[in-house]
Amino acid sequence: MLGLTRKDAILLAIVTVVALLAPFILNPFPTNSGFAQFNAGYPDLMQRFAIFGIFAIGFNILFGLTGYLSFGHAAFLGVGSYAGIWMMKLLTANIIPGIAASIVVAGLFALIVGFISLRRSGIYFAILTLAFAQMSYALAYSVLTPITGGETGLQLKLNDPRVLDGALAPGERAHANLFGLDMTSSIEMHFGAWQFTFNTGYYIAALVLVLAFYLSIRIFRSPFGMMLRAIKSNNTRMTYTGLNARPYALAAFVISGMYAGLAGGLMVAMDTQVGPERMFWTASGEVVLMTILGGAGTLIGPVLGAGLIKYMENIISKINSGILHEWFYWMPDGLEDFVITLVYPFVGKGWHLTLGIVFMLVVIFLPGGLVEGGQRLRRLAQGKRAKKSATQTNPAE
Amino acid sequence: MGILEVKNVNKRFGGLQALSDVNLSVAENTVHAIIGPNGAGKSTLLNVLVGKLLPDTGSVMFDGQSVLGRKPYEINQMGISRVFQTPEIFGDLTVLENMMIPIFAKRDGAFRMHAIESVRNERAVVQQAEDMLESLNLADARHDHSASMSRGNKRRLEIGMCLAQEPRLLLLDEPTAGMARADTNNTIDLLKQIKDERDITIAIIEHDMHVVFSLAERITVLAQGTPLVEDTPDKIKGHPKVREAYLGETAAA
Amino acid sequence: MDAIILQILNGLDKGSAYALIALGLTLIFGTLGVVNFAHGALFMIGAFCAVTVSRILTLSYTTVDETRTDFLGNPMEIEVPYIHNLVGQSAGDFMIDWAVPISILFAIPVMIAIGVIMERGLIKHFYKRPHADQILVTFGLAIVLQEIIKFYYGANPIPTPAPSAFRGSFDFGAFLGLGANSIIYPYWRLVYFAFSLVIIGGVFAFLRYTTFGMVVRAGMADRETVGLLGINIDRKFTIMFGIAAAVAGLAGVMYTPINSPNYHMGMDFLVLSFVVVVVGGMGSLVGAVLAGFLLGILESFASMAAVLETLPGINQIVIYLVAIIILLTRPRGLMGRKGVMEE
Amino acid sequence: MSTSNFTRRGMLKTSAVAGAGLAVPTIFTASSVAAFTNDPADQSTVTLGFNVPQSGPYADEGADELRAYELAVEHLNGEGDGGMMQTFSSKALQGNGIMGKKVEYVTGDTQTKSDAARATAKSMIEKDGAVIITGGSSSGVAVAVQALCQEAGVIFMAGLTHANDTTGKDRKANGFRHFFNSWMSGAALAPVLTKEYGTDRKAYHLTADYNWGYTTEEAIRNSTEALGWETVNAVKTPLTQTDFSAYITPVLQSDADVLVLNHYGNNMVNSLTNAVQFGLRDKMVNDKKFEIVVPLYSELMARGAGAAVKGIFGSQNWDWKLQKQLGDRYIGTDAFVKSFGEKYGFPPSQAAHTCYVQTLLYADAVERAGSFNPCAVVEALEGFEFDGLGNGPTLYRAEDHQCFKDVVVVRGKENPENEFDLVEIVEATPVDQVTYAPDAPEFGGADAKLGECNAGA
Repeated sequence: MLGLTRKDAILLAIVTVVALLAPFILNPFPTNSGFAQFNAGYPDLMQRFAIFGIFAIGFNILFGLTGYLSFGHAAFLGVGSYAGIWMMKLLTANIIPGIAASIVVAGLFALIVGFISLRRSGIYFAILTLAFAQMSYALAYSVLTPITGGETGLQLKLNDPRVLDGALAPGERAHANLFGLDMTSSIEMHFGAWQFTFNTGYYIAALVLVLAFYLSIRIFRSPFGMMLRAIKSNNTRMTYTGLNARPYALAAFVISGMYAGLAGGLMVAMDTQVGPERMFWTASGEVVLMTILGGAGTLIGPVLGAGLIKYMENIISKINSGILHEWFYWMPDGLEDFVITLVYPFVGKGWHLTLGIVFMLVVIFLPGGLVEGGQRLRRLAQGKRAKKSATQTNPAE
Repeated sequence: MGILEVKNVNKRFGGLQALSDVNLSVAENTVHAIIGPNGAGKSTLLNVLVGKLLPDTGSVMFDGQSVLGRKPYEINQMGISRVFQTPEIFGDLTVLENMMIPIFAKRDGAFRMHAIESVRNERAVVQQAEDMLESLNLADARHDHSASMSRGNKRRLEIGMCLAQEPRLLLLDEPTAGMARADTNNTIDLLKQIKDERDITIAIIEHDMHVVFSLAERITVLAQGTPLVEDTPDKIKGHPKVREAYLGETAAA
Repeated sequence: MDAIILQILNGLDKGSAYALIALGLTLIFGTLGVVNFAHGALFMIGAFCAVTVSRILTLSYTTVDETRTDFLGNPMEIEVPYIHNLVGQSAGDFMIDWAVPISILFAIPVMIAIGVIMERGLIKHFYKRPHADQILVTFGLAIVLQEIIKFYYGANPIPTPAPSAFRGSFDFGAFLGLGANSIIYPYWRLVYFAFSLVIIGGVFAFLRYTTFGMVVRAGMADRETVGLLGINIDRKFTIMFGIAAAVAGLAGVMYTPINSPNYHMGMDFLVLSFVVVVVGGMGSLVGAVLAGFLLGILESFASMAAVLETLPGINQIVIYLVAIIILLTRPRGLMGRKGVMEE
Repeated sequence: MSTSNFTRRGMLKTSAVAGAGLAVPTIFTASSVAAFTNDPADQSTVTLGFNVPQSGPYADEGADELRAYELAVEHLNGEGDGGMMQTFSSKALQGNGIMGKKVEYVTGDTQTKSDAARATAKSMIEKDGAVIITGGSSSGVAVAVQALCQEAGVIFMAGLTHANDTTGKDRKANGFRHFFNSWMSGAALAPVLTKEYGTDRKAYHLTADYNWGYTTEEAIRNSTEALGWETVNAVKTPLTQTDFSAYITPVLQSDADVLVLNHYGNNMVNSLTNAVQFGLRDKMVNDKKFEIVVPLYSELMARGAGAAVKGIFGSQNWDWKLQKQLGDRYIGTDAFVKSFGEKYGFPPSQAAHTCYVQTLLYADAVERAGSFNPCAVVEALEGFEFDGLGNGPTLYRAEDHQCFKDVVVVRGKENPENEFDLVEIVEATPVDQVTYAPDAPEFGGADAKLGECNAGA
């Protein structure tokens, strides 16, 4: 089906179904219950899951397949965002030209950076990419302020030209849209105590995620993908088999840069604002962590890693002492305070601590990332029968 | 006029004259062995042939074309394949995938974007790879990780990968080094089979005289960066200079 | 002329901080092959050793002074450090004043212990794992260490001044006969520079002239062979990790009077020290030190107003630009060894 | 902390769920029922979103803002001593929540990054049903979140943001700033500086290389040059700089006799510490004592810089000693300091003050408008004149949603009595002196438009 093996088709189908049903799946708790805090099914976070999923999928095409560790991929995301918002300011608030420009500009930038950085390998390559990204960040924050808006970034303004769009009616603002379909518009559904939100922007992002995921499966399974894995596995043999590794690696670099640009373009399409800290090295580090956390070189791992980190950032960080008191109100006062004292350092402003601990636990106990966790669960469920087939699993699953 | 012509090649590393005035001619469709004591310059010569090193002076012609200044992958694409002392294979890939890569390289050249169509749909390539594995008796292992194979099988796979490119010249760098006797014999048999079945020139660098005398039609003895003698195996066996320079040393060692 | 000399001084000073951190980082890279993202956190913990010592020395009990009132109008509470009762007021005040140098004594055992625990408890299990896993685990550890410090000390910088004896400036101008006040430089920065030279020299001498150091250097070159000789290289590497941690920690302790420490100062330095190590060349201690000073000096020159007028924003990017140029012209940095961290 | 502040919501809500039972799914778009985003009409509570930095360099400032918000919520709900509600000139607030609805709140971590701040603000709006977002500790975040609130149709009450742009070229109808700005700092500081240091001074600026730095440098330059000072040099420093020695030493060699540090946060702590280390304060240039000026002061930064702040001039939005030292024009200050100090044990920072005041102002505007509708709130706040919130008589100007009030000029105290007593008040510059035209060129000129208020939905 769709040129995929049965196994890949099933994976794609699962991703598609999960993406379509995300508003339900991510909102398992009734709106009024104490657990509603853990609901993630609101438009912004769902959009972020999809966008960072795309970013990580693209990064994995470079890192997971070729083993080249780029520490500057956020630069492509940022450049894509700037290109996108300028299209939306100059041309039209329709997101199509913006996203197209994001991909193209990020791809071109990746071509330049990749062409130079790929002259070196290993840690030297990583530092070269890091240097380019840090320069982009520093310049965007300061001397490029006329183009980037500096610290305060760029947003849509009432007096932007938008030459393709008609004049705005008084009181009207420019909305990011797809042929009139407003990204921010939502339909809400109430079902008993539950509430579900279906957001246009999210579904567009989800559609792009599914397409991006599908494309990445095709790349993984293609001769090109095989060549990329060959680079990672043995560069010497690659060379002495008559293959020029550099253009393969560069192609992978540019493709992953374009994925990053796509993610950046979607970010401004969903939320019409861009600032330079999107390119800071910690943002580049984040996508590295997402990919490793989920499982580098696996198809679904990076998406899971992206989801986990964004979930922690947006959900755990919002649990404050007030919410803890609500949760544990039923305990005797002394015990309640004790439990809260124990839990408090790990939530709210302590969410970074929890994140750090999760990183360490995953890498210590699940060397292959979250995907390995899933595999272990499946093996556990299948019992001994799976033992035999486990040795024969496809390496690029 | 041989398929490989090395003329007046010199290479210095600082104070060490690694190759001095090397002349070598390998005739088409023969097995030509290059032997010599440690430090004789065998590896340096090999690295010059595959483009890893550039000689200071001299010329290296393959089938009438110079290989000097070309990158290793370009030289490979001209028809020279190399087997390494320790098998260089794609350890993270399956045996079948290992075999498909040189077939793609032969078909598509040094770089081509085939990023969409699945490898499985490249039926001709898959078939050819399967056949090759069949002929190497590796078909049963086709879905295994190649890193998990025995050393002997890795060697077979590597030689098979080189053959899959249908090279005109196959360079072997001590192909049986560190191998058990049985594996060595298997490798000799494999190489004999290749020699018999294909139109191919083989140049082999080897320490193991058993291997050399089982396979070679001509032998060049290298000592201190210079070819000492070149002749048939029978003549080499009794050559006094060789005894002195090479076999003598082996006896002493 | 004065301006140039001053910027070289600035560069040496900044460079000594970079070099000290990079030295420990490259020891760990070179000996253990581990990408240690927690190294910046070790620097930060060193700095907080100084904060802790100064807190301990100023640990106080309160007495109430009825004659004065605090901001809410309640009677004023006066804090008296316990150390006054312990060693007398003047000796106590002297110790409080000298808190930073005193912290060195405290920081060495603490940092070595932290390093050894880290290596034995965590890093050891990651020697054979891919660099990606090392990055994830050490990054996680760095976050955890940072958050622990933030939990106890807050996010705001904490002033930790130098002993009052070192608070002034040295007049190089008068010293060199260039005119008084033309080149003055703070004493503490000179102390920091001298201190880093001592530490760097000490580490080099240790590696060069002790058998321990020789084994470690051999291990850096070829771990397996040294292992074959029957030498317990693992134990040596553990100690080496402890030393690297101590070097980073001491760099942190002495840095506190220059800039008030805060919990994320390690992350601020981490990226730069990685750049320094790589520009110096993987596996080369001399390279790391050299690159530290080189980048420090270049950064200082790039921030001169005259330079900025012709090349606006160059101070923002100079280090990265130089890193790119060096890595493109010299494939393995200034003095890198072949095959280290190139895969 | 007492648990009584918090609804036993878990219990109440379980029963609500039981009552709803297995209702048939109802599908509707928000616009068909509500006139504006997150209308709390059918709820007994109203949710405010407190979006402050909880990680990164401004985490402590964020923590102080959060303390103030929690205090404000207590007071709005009629708990505690009521703080500034007793002194506030508008008497619309009754201590029974806002329009009878109990005030609840959600918190988020901006990380001082626009992306993260917008993400948490959006989650508050989309998930938690917040009707207002408030807080923050930098102008980048304030501008980003303000634009978001404009699009989403909720009110934004800025926390600490000092760049002109927030109510200048980036002003928005749904956004309001109580804090003062760069221009006001310049206007307030320049006369004091010339009075203290004379009109014949040569200034050297070090400026953080981003928007806030630019506007602050411009403001101080223009206002000091107008009074006779000369600017000999202005050098931009990277935001990520930690050691400023390379920028300080050229100052020593110029003929400048004043150093202006247009820095904030760690930049300011480090540059000031470095400047003092290099002995600038002990220097005599042009027969005058060398001086250092820090246009925007914060108590937390002053604490971070330690002894280095002694004698350094700067400006503040507010200080906890205002009423004690300058009298009852600044009524409200003591009431606020008292309730804050009794709850937390130390005096509030100016960031805490502005956040507390913003919360009260919002609640009061809702009461006066009789609606949570953002457009009604905007109308109630525009041109609103009030007093009793610690800054003296204040105006929320209609044209740009900037508060106009006295600016406090302070100086680092030579002999602080405790760790919170870091600055002494030099004067409170009267509001007239720091007022500018809404279309001033520094504030985007005639192009800067608030646009129409957006009620969302």
